[in-house]
Amino acid sequence: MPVRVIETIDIKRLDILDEKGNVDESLMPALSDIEIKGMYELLTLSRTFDHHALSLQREGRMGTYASIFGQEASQIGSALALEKSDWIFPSFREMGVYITMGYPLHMLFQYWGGDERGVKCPEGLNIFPVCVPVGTQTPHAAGAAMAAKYKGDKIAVACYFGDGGTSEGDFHESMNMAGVFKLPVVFICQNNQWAISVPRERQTASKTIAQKAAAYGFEGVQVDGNDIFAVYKATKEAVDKARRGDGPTFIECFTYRMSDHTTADDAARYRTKEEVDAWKAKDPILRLRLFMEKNGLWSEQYQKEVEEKAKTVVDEAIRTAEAIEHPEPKDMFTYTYEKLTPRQIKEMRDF
Amino acid sequence: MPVRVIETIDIKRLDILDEKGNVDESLMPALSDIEIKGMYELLTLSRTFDHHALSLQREGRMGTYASIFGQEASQIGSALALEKSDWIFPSFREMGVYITMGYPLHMLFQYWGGDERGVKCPEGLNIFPVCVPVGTQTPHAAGAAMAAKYKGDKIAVACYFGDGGTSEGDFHESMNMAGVFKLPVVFICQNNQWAISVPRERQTASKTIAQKAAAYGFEGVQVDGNDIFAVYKATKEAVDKARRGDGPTFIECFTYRMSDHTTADDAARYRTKEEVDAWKAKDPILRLRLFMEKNGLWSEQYQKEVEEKAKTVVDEAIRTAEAIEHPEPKDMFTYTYEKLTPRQIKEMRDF
Amino acid sequence: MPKLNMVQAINLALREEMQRDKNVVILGEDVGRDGGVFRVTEGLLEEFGAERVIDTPLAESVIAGSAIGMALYGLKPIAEIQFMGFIYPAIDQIFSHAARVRSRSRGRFTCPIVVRAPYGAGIKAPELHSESTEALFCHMPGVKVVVPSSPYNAKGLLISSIRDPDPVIFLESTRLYRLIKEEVPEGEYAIPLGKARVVQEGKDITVISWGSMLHRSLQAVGGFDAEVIDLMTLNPFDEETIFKSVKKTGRVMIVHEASKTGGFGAEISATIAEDEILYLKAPIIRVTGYDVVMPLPKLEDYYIPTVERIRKGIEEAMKY
Amino acid sequence: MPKLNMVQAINLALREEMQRDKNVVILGEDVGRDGGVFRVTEGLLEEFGAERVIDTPLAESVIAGSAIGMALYGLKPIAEIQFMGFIYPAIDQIFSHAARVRSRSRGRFTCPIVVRAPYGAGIKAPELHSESTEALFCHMPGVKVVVPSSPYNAKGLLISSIRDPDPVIFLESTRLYRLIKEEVPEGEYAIPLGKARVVQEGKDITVISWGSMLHRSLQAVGGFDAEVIDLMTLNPFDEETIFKSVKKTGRVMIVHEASKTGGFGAEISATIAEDEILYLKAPIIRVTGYDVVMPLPKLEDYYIPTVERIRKGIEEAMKY
Ligand SMILES: Cc1ncc(C[n+]2csc(CCOP(=O)(O)OP(=O)(O)O)c2C)c(N)n1
Ligand SMILES: Cc1ncc(C[n+]2csc(CCOP(=O)(O)OP(=O)(O)O)c2C)c(N)n1
Ligand SMILES: [Mg+2]
Ligand SMILES: [Mg+2]
Repeated sequence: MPVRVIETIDIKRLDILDEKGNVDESLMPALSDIEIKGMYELLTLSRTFDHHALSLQREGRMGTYASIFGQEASQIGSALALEKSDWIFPSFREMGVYITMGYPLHMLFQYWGGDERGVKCPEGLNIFPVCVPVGTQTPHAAGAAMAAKYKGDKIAVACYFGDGGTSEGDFHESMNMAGVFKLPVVFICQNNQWAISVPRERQTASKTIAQKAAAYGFEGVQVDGNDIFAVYKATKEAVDKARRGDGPTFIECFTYRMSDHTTADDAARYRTKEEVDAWKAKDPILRLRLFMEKNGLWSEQYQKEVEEKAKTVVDEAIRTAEAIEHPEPKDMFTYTYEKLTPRQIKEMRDF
Repeated sequence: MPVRVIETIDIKRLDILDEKGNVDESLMPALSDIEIKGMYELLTLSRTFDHHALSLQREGRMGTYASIFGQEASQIGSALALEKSDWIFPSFREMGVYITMGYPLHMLFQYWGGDERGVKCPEGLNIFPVCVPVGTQTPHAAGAAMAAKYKGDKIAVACYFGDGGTSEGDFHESMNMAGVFKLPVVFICQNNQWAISVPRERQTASKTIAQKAAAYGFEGVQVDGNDIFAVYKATKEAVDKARRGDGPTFIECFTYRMSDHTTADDAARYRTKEEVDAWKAKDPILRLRLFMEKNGLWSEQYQKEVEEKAKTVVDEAIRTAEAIEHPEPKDMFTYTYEKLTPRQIKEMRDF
Repeated sequence: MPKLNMVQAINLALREEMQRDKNVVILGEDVGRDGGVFRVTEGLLEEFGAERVIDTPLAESVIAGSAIGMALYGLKPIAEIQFMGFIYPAIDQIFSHAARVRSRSRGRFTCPIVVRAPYGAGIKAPELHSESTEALFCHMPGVKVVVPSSPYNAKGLLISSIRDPDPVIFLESTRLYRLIKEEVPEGEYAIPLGKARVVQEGKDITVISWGSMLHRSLQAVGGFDAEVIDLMTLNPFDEETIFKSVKKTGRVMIVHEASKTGGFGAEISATIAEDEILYLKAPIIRVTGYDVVMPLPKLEDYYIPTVERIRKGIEEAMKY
Repeated sequence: MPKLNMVQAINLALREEMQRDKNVVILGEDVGRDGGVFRVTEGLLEEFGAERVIDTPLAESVIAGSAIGMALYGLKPIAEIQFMGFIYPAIDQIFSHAARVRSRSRGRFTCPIVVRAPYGAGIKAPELHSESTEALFCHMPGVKVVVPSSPYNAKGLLISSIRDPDPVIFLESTRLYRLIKEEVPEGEYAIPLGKARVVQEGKDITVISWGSMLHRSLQAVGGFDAEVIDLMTLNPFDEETIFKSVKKTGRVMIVHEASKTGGFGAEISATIAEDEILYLKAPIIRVTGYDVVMPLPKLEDYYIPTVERIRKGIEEAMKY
């Protein structure tokens, strides 16, 4: 159809740190050595947390768990761009975000152990509890952003979800809402190439996920999600833009789920070892280490210290979590409504 | 962010027949004089139907009605590109589509009079009943297309909805499904600039509605929805593509709702007379008449004949509709399930 | 005192609560410039501005879901769903989130939203404009359900619903919107949630109803010494008032517009059959809509319980 | 005859029906390559190909909605919702369309879909993986609801559901999936929808249950002369079998896992209180989940009705 072009949309991709540890200096965000080391330590801590969580689950000491292995840079890089006063709406695979924001580690173990109290977010942080139904947290992000805008609070709202999450109607409705009202939301999609057994290209036919933002009239960008500098930079710019009142941004973090979907899953049923192996070389922690090595920020000794510290912290968190008393059966009534209903009062007599 | 462009999407617009009745010959579809006259007659018939429906409603002889005034070219132009064997999933504002497909007119009056039997689609046509909940027909179109594909039927599925309908989650999920499975669906959005009182630019922030298709990896195109040649051409190409197995297309018909939203609405509360007046000059029937006049296909006499014929047909349909016996109260039980339930059998004793 | 219809009474409640508390905001389809398709929000955009009376895109799930997000952030959003038949796309947000926010976060976050929706048949509207599926929402712990039956109690119950710290589904009978006018005081008065109202005392039979069916019930009880209860809040519902009445009358009839099977009448009946059966002299009668897909206008009047059907129900119970 | 668990029995029913009828197709999240998260569809992709065992994008509304579209076109789609807690986004399609297609089109179009979903608590899964809100679907005329309690009846009921000309919600207890093995014949046998099953005869009390709670009920009745009914189809439900039993025993207890208020136990109780009250010797007891947000695994066992609570219910009824 030889016709007039009335709109052209370019989808961009940001890469800074490559697999060999080299950076594109022109794009490199201003980060001090201490900040870079902080990144490395958070990456290590998160991975340590993750490995321990998987072990606990295997030992029957914890319930079903969704590993973040491979996605640490997407989570920590983006969370580092946020302030504690910002609001965060995670899905269920964002332990790295929680950890980066300073969420008490033992509470995360407690939550995955099947105890609601683990996601009672401490005052001073605004992280909404783990959201199990895929995509359904996106409207909350839009709403909180609308409220913040109305109240004149200069905060940003970060909303996390996966590639699969973009297929849900809620994602669409929320993106659209954010576009119409120019809301201060940063939508962060961790495209880890899989939604349980469904590969990215069977999830949606669009070439990139970033281009979905075109449907809502705001910017979408793809970043290398295993490149913590790129993730950090893209998120920081989006957060700043949100605070300035310039509306929402969509960020596709192109990454990979190295683990099974959850501990209840067996990824070997639907994907090849070769595919997983190919992604090993792209590991987000490895490449930061290579970068640090090249820049004199890394040594064997430092590595040992970082690992040991992480292990100590995680072990301590597990001890704390496991020492917490079992919730009272009556607790299941207490938070249904502000006050117990007459019927609940009768029902509680069973305990 | 100075970064690599990884995808570029162009949104195109098709115009053939302008307001003065001139056509872009290079784009003009091959249509015989008889076909063009057929278009004009259908446009006139549809508008006549519409005016009479509005009168009937005012006189209390019919229920709430959603006028198609101004959108005739979008409806008739697109429906003319379909075969009777194709499947059609309308919303509630597609009387022009029904009429074009040869749906019995009296049944349309019957339906708007509050009688289900009016949308019992006659055999030989595959038009799903009027769909009241906005956007919810889109999944059916995807499903029917999937079934047709599985059965190897070389048909197309046409799915109609409004600009407002694109905000619903179902629209998104269905577009995505159609993209992933390359389904033979033509999504036809009548962007009539309003969803009740919400103007197009408050419905979504994207510059065009056509560009929403970019999110799903298939082509979206905008056409002048008051230009029956453009609508016909775009739909025909999309339908042919669907039949060829080359997947879905999204067509935005850029048009205008000249009436109130429905007979229960008062558009004067939320839009200006000036805006409505500006669209009068763009009338789809007027411009086709000017074209026909220029090409010797139109005369006062012809106009009189066409109008009279339309009036006769519509009057006859109204007579037929009004002569239909009132449905039996028991009818409300009959079609809940294939067989009555024991409880329904008891309940029916009331009648 | 001004005589108001239900539209005006609800409008007044909204206006006053918005004046009182800056955190109260309204969102929904056509609630702003158009003042709502039933004019319930008329004039509010002009008074409170587009940041507090928000015309949203056409998308019920994000209407409910963004209301939840606002509530988490400290606002008191009132979401309008244009007709109850269009609340189904929002059910996931209401059930999976609104109902669970408090419990999930052990009280750190709460969800004080009101979801208003016109409900019920009787205005000869198109398909899905006549739903009365209030029972669905009564089966989701964490959600409250309120159905006013008159302008006066609509205002008082809405004020309580807005101030309630938990999510409330507030259903407004389209048929009642302009049917009755009554004196509605200006200014604050709250009718507590969870309490029923004895509309008329009587000794022979307890007739329990709500919303639009209350009026038909009142028309039908003439000639009987019936105690008529307006339930007003369906979840959590006022067992105490019901039990007291049943103990007195020994006969019960429940009247609702929703279809019978799984309607909220079942819960009331079952509650009585569990706790007060020894006081019963007669079967517990339910007069309800039929177990059919809600018909289009031509058959609508046959679907809705009529005064005659309600009378027959009473007569049936009175045989015992 | 092979002994199968419920997963295997359902898999067998699917396989046989797909072999029998080319119009039977399966769609849902992870139903293909992965064989379903519970392995219910294991091996079907290999046998029937990707056009009949369709891995969909992650979007429940279009899973249900496209199944409807397929059914209109003449297929017999079986849609899997991965867990019942994720059926809520599909409720609009089920209620607004599946339930109404036949009525709306006066029979020109019909909607023979089956929506399968694992339901219920007891496997210590994450939030929203333990829902048992079957009652919601019983309040929508046009929809049928089936809940099997054993491998044998799961197969027979699923065959009937697939062949049924109307939409069926088919709920499979996650706890039962691998708990029981029993003999399940190969080949065709259909257990009719709408019929309950008297699992055990008795004279003193009628215990009505379905799905996973049937087993706890059976464990609890030991020592009582109880008649135990497995309802199997909840909507439309088998009043006749219930009435017959109640007439004999004069006592009724209903056991379900869903929370009490508005649960399907209410409908059964209300039906009895309306039609058979004169035969009752005792209050109608409901032993159910509590009226709370379904707790996470640590408290899950306290939520689910225990054998002890069920026994207490019987003892309570037997006092009369
Ligand atoms: C509404 C809903 N449907 C289904 C599920 C089951 N489920 C849990 S995670 C998941 C896949 C999610 O994929 P994606 O969004 O890509 O996130 P990822 O798991 O890759 O982090 C599915 C289907 C769910 N939790 N919620
Ligand atoms: C799910 C749903 N929500 C709300 C409505 C009420 N309603 C009917 S039409 C309409 C606006 C539709 O706008 P659009 O999609 O642009 O179609 P148009 O009316 O302009 O043809 C609304 C809000 C509805 N029918 N369905
Ligand atoms: Mg993923
Ligand atoms: Mg429109």
